[in-house]
Amino acid sequence: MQLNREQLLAAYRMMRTIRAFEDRVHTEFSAGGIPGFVHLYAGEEASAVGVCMNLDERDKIASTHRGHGHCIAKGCDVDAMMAEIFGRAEGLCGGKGGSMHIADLDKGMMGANGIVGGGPPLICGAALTAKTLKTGGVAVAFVGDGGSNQGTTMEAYNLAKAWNLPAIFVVEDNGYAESTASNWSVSGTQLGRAAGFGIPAVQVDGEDFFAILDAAHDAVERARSGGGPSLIHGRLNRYYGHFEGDAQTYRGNGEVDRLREQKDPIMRFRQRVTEAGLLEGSQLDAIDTAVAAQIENAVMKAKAGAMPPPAALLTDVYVSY
Amino acid sequence: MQLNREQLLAAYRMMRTIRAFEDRVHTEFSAGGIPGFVHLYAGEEASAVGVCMNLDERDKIASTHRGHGHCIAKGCDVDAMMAEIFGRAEGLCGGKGGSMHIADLDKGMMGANGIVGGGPPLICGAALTAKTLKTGGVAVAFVGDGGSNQGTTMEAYNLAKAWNLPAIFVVEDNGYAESTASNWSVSGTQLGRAAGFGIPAVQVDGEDFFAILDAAHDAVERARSGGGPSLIHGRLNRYYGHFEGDAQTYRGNGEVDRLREQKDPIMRFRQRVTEAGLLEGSQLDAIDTAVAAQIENAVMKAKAGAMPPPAALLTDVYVSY
Amino acid sequence: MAKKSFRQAINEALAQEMRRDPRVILMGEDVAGGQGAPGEDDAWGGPLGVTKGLMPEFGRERILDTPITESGFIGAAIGAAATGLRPVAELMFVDFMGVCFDQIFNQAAKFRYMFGGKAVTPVVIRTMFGAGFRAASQHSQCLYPIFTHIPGLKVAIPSSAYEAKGLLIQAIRDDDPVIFFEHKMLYDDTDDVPDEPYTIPFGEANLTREGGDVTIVALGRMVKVANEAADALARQRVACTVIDPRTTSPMDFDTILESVEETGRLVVVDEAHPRCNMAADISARVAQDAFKALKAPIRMVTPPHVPVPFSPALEDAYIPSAARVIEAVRAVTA
Amino acid sequence: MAKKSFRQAINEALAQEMRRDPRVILMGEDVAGGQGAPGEDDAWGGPLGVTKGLMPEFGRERILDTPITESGFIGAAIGAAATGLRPVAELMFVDFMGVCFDQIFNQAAKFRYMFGGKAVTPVVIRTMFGAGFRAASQHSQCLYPIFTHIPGLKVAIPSSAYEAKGLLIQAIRDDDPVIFFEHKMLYDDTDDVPDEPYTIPFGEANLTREGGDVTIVALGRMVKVANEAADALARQRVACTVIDPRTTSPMDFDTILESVEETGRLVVVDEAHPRCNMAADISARVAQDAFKALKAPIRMVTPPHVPVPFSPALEDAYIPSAARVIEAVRAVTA
Ligand SMILES: Cc1ncc(C[n+]2csc(CCOP(=O)(O)OP(=O)(O)O)c2C)c(N)n1
Ligand SMILES: Cc1ncc(C[n+]2csc(CCOP(=O)(O)OP(=O)(O)O)c2C)c(N)n1
Ligand SMILES: [Mg+2]
Ligand SMILES: [Mg+2]
Repeated sequence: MQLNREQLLAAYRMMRTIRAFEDRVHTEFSAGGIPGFVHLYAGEEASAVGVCMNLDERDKIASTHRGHGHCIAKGCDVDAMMAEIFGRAEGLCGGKGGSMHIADLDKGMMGANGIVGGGPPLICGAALTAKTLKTGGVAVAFVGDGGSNQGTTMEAYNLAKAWNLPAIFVVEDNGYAESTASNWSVSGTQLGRAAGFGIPAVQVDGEDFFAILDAAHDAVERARSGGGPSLIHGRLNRYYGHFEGDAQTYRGNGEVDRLREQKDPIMRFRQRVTEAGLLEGSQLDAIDTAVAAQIENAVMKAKAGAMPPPAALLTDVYVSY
Repeated sequence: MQLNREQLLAAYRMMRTIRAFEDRVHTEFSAGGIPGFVHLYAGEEASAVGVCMNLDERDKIASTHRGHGHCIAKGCDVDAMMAEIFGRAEGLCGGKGGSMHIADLDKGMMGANGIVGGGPPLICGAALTAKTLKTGGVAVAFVGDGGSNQGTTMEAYNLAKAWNLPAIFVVEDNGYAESTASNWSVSGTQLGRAAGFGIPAVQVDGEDFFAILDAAHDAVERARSGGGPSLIHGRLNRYYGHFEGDAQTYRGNGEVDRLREQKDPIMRFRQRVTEAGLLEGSQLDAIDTAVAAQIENAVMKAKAGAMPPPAALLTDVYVSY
Repeated sequence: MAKKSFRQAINEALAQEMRRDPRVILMGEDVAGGQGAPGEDDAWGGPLGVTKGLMPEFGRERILDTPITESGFIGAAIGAAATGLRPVAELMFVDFMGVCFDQIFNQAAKFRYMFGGKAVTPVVIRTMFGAGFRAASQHSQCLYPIFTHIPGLKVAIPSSAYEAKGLLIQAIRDDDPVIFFEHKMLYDDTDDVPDEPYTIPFGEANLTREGGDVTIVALGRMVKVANEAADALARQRVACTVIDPRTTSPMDFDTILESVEETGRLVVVDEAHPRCNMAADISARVAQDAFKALKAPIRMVTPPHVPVPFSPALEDAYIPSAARVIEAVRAVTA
Repeated sequence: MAKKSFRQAINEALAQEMRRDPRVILMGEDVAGGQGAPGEDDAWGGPLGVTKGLMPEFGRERILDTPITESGFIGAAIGAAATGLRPVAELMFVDFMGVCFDQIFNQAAKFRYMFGGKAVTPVVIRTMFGAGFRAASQHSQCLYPIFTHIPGLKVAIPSSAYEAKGLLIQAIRDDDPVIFFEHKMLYDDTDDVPDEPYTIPFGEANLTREGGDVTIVALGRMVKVANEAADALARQRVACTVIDPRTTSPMDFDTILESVEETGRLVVVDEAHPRCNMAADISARVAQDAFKALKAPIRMVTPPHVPVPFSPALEDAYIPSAARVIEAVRAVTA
């Protein structure tokens, strides 16, 4: 899939926004300003952005507990996201959801999910809606390596195939589920499993934006043209702990530093597009600066935001109250 | 695996006992004497018996809603089984379980199961016990084609492999889950799925006793020697409806008649052992006669049995009452 | 008005709503049946024939058979509801909730709240419940207290064919997730059921008997049992009000409280397991909000705290009977 | 006696029972942690460090990390229990029950009954519950009413480090399936905890305060809240009995009924969702069996019927507070 200049800039901006967002949430969490459980997506940006560059308003995604990156890639408002994570009334969910339940159905983002394996069945439903109403839309479930072992995920594979749904499963294999290595927890292989369900699948370097972009392009095309579900297995890495506060003692010595240095998907994107003469380094620097300002602004606004009013406790339970 | 004369006679007797048991339950159900949901195993005898001939007291099995055959093959008392299905106090479970919950833990039969997919996780536990206590035992889960789509089953595959358990999954693929064909409901293949989890698997003619016997032999040997889980996919057929009362209109014209004529595992066994001169037809006829009398006797006893006393309603809930 | 069975009433409600609104779809194991099979299509219409005949009219695009994969397809129904369809999913027996409850209670029930009011999830989950079928421990439970416990779910429990049609149409038109409980022993019960579509609002109890001596609250099949008891008691000059809440979430506590204000006596009949059940829920609320009116202890008539037994002898003793309701009423009116 | 935290008390109970009985094993996601990873083994000891240090002592044969596969490993724990081990499985948050409830309520709970008394299933499922951690709707629920509802399960809810150790040892030695609820906000609470193993019998309530004016029943973290309220009320000359049932199944109703016979007043504090919860369960039983003694309406102090919100401002308002308990006591003693 060929991206034009605008698209390349947009992709870079998205990845950079995710990184800056997560780096800043990390800092703010350490400073004590952010409550609850927070799982950061830094390092995995190429996956969310590479996939979502292929999607439009018709399309839906379901995310995981590690949902900020998918949110941003699907177009959610960054200020509202930050406010949500700070538990503010201005938040994307009015402060009721927080990091683990960040969602914007208007953008086709069906939610981060506190339940590992919660998303794949939902995405079968979104795909069914698209198929039934002939919207042309597709639906994507992001799944962790750990989440690939949940029965709900595997049921969704079978169902998507039996119903021939325009569904795509993106297994983001960052090598760990909490502190447990995927090379231990995942018997067999992701591709082997997909094959076991008769689902076309590819493995890609999950830190190579262009590889994911292409894999997702094929899967989306297959889905839109009635060809049924696909699976993409991306190997990638997370830069922070499982959740904020995780000391990551289970990781190898210097593992994260080495990864940041050698595998960073944003750096690799940058290198590739500048070396190929597609974009100028200065253009990208400008984006970095703009994004930094945007995130700074988002944090300032979030902190200045209001706590939800007490009455909000009792609303949004049912449509009637 | 070579069976001696005694073993061959025992195998035949078991298969014949299952068939006669099920045929008679069918008749008694139609006559109105048996309450509730009853799922008959007639036609699938080679699977239960072929597998269980490889097992001994150390070994455990978990069955499905279609559990009578597995019970008999694992050595449960036929009189007590019949009494259970009639809801009598003398029943294997005191009349509290019925057909769908028939069990005898003393025999290593961990229960028929009213929940499709209920057994495979339990069998991981039984296998874990065997492994932890070094009993040398193995654990077998029987799974229907329909049950192979349940997430719990697929979780058990992964867990058994990750923990390297002495577990065996026997997929009894009779072509239907209720009225739904397995060629529609099972995306991909059973062997492909097993491969996806890194589990050694074979497909066998599920109506060929000797084929199952050998496949199970290999799997049991692998399990006992620390080689981890295996899967056996047997294609076979059921002769009665999904449950008693099912008109089976979804089946092909004359399908069951043709199967009974051409594929009957008991007839095939008989033919093979007599043609090979391993057993005499008269020996087998004698077994048929003895089994018929045994079943007749079981039914008479069951019908003459007592209903559980009212006090039984309130016992066996906890160990203390 | 035509006599129709509870089964027919449900079938008719589904058919009429599907005709009215193309976004209504149906899914579940063998809700049509025969998928992929060589013989009859629409071979089953559910294990007890409730949805039979819908597939020929609406086609397989709208009547979807599923693999045995409750998390998968119940989740799919919920995901479809959140994106524009109005699915009716069939969880064959409510006893199977244990393999798919997450999608119901953590996803469907909480979307709206977690997402700050932006989600609408108009899914209906039809499910069979209750004892009496000799179906034993894993196919005979009630479990509606569990669903009633969860904020964000609505729970409807029709007690007759008339209620079944009206409540189901309401459920389908409702924008919140609704769990619709069908007692398997009621399917053959007949009642006057209007041909045209109609709705019964949620949260409005129905008085099936009126009398000043005691208030009896009952749900589902227990409404029949309570009515039977009330009729017998009437002949003995004890006048009962029998209240069928029809939905437990929302729950019309007001009608119950008002009735107890008049009668001063309450008996609750609940087929669910006795701990943390609807009998407790209703009794506690009355003990809190109508205490002054109470002239006698509240009495709860429930099964014992045991799984549902298989043997008919035991199962019959398990299920609350009219005799036990009469005994409870006698105790509080003594 | 040494001061130990609730977390340490649980860790100690596990270690001591594992030393005593080789059949006791532990399993769950990251209960050791680091499986297959290049860095530290036993890297986690559970997400909040409760089981840290057990793996080095007992080895990976007895402390089993699992894939994320709750039906699989909870079912395995149950199957292992039914065949001779005494597993303690960790369901990390009780909110995850929805992906594995079947194995708990249809298998473990019912084996003994369905199989006519021949099964023994000594499994313990440890699980974290409760609000206050800003963990939002899917990681903050109580849900013990659901488990209490199910015949065949036992349910323990320790309210302090002392109770935690004694109840957990009892749970491990108990031959029935036990769901062991650990409130995540109690882990750092300290208490006098004997070094030697001891058990606290199930079904015996604990009186943490005694007073003749009103009976307050509370569970888990709410015992602290109730005690706080009772202390404040004592200063205002209202004498409260505070009862901690410690287990909800079996449930020591007798102690509660006896207390209400004396005080004539009941307030129940329950952090669970308000419908069909323990507050209702207890209140209803008292309205049935101690009605004559009641001098005032029963009052239930619970959260509202909404999911648990994320924002601290909302979550703090959600959780029952001492102020609300005091208000309830004042209302019934007015
Ligand atoms: C059903 C369920 N089980 C367990 C958890 C706890 N948990 C949250 S995230 C996580 C690890 C997920 O690993 P993976 O799917 O690989 O995603 P990653 O964190 O690596 O992005 C676990 C065990 C949960 N939230 N839900
Ligand atoms: C969790 C669950 N879902 C659905 C059912 C209803 N049900 C009972 S048996 C059955 C079909 C099972 O098919 P299969 O596994 O192929 O076994 P077979 O009946 O063919 O032996 C279904 C859907 C159930 N008992 N449990
Ligand atoms: Mg991971
Ligand atoms: Mg089958």
